[in-house]
Amino acid sequence: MADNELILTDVTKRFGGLTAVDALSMKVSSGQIYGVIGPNGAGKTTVFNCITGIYKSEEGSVRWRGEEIRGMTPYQIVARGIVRTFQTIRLFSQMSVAENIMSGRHIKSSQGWWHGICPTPGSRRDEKENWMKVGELLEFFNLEEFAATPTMSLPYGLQRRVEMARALAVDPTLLILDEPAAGLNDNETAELVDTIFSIRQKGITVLLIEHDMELVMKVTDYLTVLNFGKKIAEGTPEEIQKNPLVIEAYLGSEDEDDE
Amino acid sequence: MKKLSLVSLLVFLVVMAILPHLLDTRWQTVAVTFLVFSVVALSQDIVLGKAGMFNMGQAMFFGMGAYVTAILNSHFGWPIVATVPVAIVAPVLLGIVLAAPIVHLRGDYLLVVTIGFNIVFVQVLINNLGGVTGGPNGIFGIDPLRLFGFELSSQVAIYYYAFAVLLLTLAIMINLDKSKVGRALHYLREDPLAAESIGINTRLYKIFAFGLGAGIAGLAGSVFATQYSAVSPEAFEFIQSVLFFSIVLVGGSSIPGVLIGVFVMFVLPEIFREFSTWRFFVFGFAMILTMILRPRGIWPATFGKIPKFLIKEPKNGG
Amino acid sequence: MKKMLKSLFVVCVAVVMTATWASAETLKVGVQAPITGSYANEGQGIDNGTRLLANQINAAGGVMGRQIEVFTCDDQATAMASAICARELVNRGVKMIIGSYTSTAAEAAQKIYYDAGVIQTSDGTADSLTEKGYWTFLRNSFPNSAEAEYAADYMVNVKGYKRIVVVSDFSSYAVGLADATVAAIKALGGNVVSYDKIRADSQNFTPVLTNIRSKNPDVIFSAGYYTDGGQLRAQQVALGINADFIGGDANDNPDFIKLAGSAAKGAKIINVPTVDMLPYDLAKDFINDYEKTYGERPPSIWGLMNIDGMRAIIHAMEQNKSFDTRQAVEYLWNMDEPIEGITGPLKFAKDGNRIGSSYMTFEIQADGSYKIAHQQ
Amino acid sequence: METFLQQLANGLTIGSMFALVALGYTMVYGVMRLINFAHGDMVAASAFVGLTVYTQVMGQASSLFAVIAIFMLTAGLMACVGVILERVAYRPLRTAPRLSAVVSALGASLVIQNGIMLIWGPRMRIFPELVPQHYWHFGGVVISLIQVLILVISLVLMVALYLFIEKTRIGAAVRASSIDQDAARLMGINVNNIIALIFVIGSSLGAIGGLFIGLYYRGITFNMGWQYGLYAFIAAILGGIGNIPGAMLGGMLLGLFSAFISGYVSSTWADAFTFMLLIFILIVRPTGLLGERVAEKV
Repeated sequence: MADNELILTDVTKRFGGLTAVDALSMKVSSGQIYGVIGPNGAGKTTVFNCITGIYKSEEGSVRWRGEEIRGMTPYQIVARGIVRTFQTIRLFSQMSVAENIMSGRHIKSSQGWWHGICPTPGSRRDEKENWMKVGELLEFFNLEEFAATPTMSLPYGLQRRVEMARALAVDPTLLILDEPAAGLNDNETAELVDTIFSIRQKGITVLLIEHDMELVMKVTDYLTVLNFGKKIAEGTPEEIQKNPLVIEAYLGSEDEDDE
Repeated sequence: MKKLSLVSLLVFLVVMAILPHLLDTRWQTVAVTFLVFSVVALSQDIVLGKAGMFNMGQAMFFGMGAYVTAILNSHFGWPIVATVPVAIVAPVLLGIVLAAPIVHLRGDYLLVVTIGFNIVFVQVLINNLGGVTGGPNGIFGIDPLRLFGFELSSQVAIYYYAFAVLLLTLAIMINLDKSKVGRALHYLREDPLAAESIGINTRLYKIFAFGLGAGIAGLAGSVFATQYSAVSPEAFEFIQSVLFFSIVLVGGSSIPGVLIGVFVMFVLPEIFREFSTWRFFVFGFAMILTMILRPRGIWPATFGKIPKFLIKEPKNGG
Repeated sequence: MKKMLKSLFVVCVAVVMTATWASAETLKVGVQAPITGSYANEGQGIDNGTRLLANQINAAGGVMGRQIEVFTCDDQATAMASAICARELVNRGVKMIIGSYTSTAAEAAQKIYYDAGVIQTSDGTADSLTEKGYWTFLRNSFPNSAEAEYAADYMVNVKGYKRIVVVSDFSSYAVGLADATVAAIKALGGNVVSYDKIRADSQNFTPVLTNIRSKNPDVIFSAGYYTDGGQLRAQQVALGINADFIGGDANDNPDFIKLAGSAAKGAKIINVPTVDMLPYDLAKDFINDYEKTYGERPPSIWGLMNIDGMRAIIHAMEQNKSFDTRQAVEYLWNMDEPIEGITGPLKFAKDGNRIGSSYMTFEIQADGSYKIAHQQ
Repeated sequence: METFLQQLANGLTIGSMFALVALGYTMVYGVMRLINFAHGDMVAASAFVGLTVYTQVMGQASSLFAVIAIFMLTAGLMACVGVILERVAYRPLRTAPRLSAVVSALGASLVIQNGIMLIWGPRMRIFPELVPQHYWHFGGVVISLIQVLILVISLVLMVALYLFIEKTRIGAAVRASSIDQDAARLMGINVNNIIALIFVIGSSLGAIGGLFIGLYYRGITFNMGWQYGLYAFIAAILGGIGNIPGAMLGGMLLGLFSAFISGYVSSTWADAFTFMLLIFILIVRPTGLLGERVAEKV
């Protein structure tokens, strides 16, 4: 089996005249918890969109397990074991928590389109197995009592958990989290740290964007720092904390950021 | 609530099963029309209600099924039974071919394009393309359904034929809700980007919804042609598509909602004949009023069709 | 309100009738006509006329002692509604069907009446109506081919037009008339420079007429309905096409003149005589009675032709002393002497066509009145 | 050549009617993101209202003054109807799901169309010849007075509208509301008033289009609104929906397209070709000829 490595080489994405990501290279190794940080507008989410196929970068390459995935559609990339969450939570808001998580089982289900018209014993079994899996995830994320609740009526913190559960339902190899702590209170953030660690325990590589520095320093093994679409530093959290370029970038933007 | 739905479904089925014996022939005809239009409206519900695509051309697939049966029977002498599979498959293929290049369009644009398809379709019928559609008069004298040597030409026999088709459609609808593809349609309606990002090939499922809706509508069309032993273009004008579109949304894109919608739109005017010239005027107001008071329809579709074992009581008793 | 009371009454009667159908022996007559829609006034004319004749016969003791009972079904001039009507009326047990007004609706119902052995008499002019070999069908008007032959003769021999254009919509009536006219013109050695089809109600005919203009026609023959014919004439004049305009019988409507406006003057229309031109006493009496009962004159001669069809069938039944439909039709086929009719003598060929024709050409005057330009 | 020029004149006449009607669609869509399905029926209704104004109010006087008065009265009346329509059928649904507003628009369309039928009857009504039948011959090309009037009045109205939208403060407010309603509200623009204004302008332009249809073709039917509405809507999409010069361009192009298709290819397939053109445009360039690309924010 090929190494579960994600390698970005000189990825560039432009919007009109604006270069949102400029020749970015980075390497996420198997089993890491990898962080991408940077001030607002640094192009972090754009990088994630380029990896997950929502955007196609104009230049460079995105290789996953040695395979070029640049230009693939999002669902093809999910089929290769990469799944993401969104900074602005994108749940299926009218549907229940259990159904939301079940959406992650979509690619794992063995049902064909014809089973939607005529069920077979095999498809019924498959359906049952996938719901069992959803049950496990509900338990893992402590969401059992909300199984039948429409997600739009849940508080923000719970919605974040549902979105992570949905992503994990895919049984991913690489999980991409876009600001998982945004909008969470301290307790919830602490829970999130535990969750991220236990996800890694399952052998899943985690790539995340986060603003909460405390969280980033606590959980990540390795970091890339972006500013204006360019990589300005990379290294372990300890190294990054001492990097003058990073400090300057953050100090320069801190005032505007927190008001 | 769930129990209520189940009970009302059962009552509905029992009433529908004995209904033709309580009616005279005129009302039997109305009842068959109700069944056939219900099937078309439910097929529209798959595309519009479940998958959330603004399709305003469902009458085209309905008409295609009807014309396939009529043409194969009257021009090529096929028995009606043999035309049925073609009346399903041909609209499916047409649905797939037409949907493939357009499903990515934004809601309103999709709506206009499907209206366009419907209008082109009717023009093809009127212009008598290939000399088989019979022009504006359509095709008359379609044979009755013959099955196992019996001629099912009475309205009661056609009623049960149409009823069987409705039951089949309901079975498909209910089964869809409990399958991967049915859920995929719901996901892509709720948020196509999120659906795509969780591994769903939204384009494929959009085309699937079009194909399935077209096939069911085609089957309904075949029944329709058999019932009237005639087809003509004005029955498939895009104004019919507009009605099906409205029925689904006013009804709330749930099965009972759609059936209520069909009843109000097609059966009530038969009961109040004097009212028939006022019919669309009143319906127009009813549509506006329903949308203002109940934007999600009279009987909105409910979600949460999840297995019982997943539903746990809240820990705090609340 | 009156209409509502009337229909309420009809419903009551229908309920009572179905409750006691076994005891009341009546002669059931069905009217299949467009009671609503574009041809509503024509359809209502057929219905009114049938009911008037039925009341007159009933007042005189009925048909061989049986009262006539009339059932009306609205076919909306469409094929599909027509098929439903046919089923419904057959189920009511009618012996004969009066109508429908349009060829399309009559044709869509033909097979159902044939299968049930119910006589159908219609003013539909499409030739196809009598080409299927259904013995149950009796045409009470004259077929398109008769009109086409008259029109071709008028254009080629009487007027000597050298370059003829024929325009038609897609309805079976218009296509039938146009096809037959083109064939008849060619048979007479005439020259059809263009045969165009237009979409009914599409209003904008200038693109087609512009093309026609480039062919320098002497005459434009419009086989379609007055709504399109009037606009064709107006747009023809607006485009400066110096050709005569001749409309088929469906252009014989006051709205043709209104639509064509100042261009109406000089346009010609081919048709059978109008209601006011019928010279027969029978016609004058019936039209007077009609006016007394309904407060208006019959909308057109077509309704009266349908009444003639009904009179012929009842006459045949009385002569046979039997209500058998097959015998009645055979009697009509084999009559030596024609029956006196409202719209002229009634005689039928074995294919169900009415024998004879009485077409003429009218020219529209500046004040909108008709002047007979040519008579057969 | 003669035929070509004549078809050009035909196309421009009908194209300017499409353009006038298309403006109503495009402005409403621009600000409300709603297809106002009732607009076509409003156009049909204006033809009937105009006819009634002529026979009842003007006492069938046919002078130049009478014609102008009919246009003013009808446009004014239809502007009121448009504002009422928006109040009743659209404003309560501004925050509802998009489909609800679409259904409400369809409902309004049915109400207006069948309202016309109930008031004026299902049969065709016929306009008198209010404009003198005067023709000019240029070689073989014939152009009538009414064609010239339609073309000139339409162009003047469209240029006036364009200047109003581009050069005045109120026009700027309309443009701002169409870009972002919330932001416009924050800037102190009363969006409700802007929407009412749009319905006033759209409905009165549509009313003028409807009167042109009545004067030019003279036969009017209660259900003609869908036909003209649909064509006008295609014109709006062709030019880029929400874009005012686009609607004008789209209307003219569509008029020319349908005239040339009817003239040179087949009049019976003209509708089919028009819709194929629409489908082609939407697949190749969904934002229309003058529209701009809109990227979705993720």
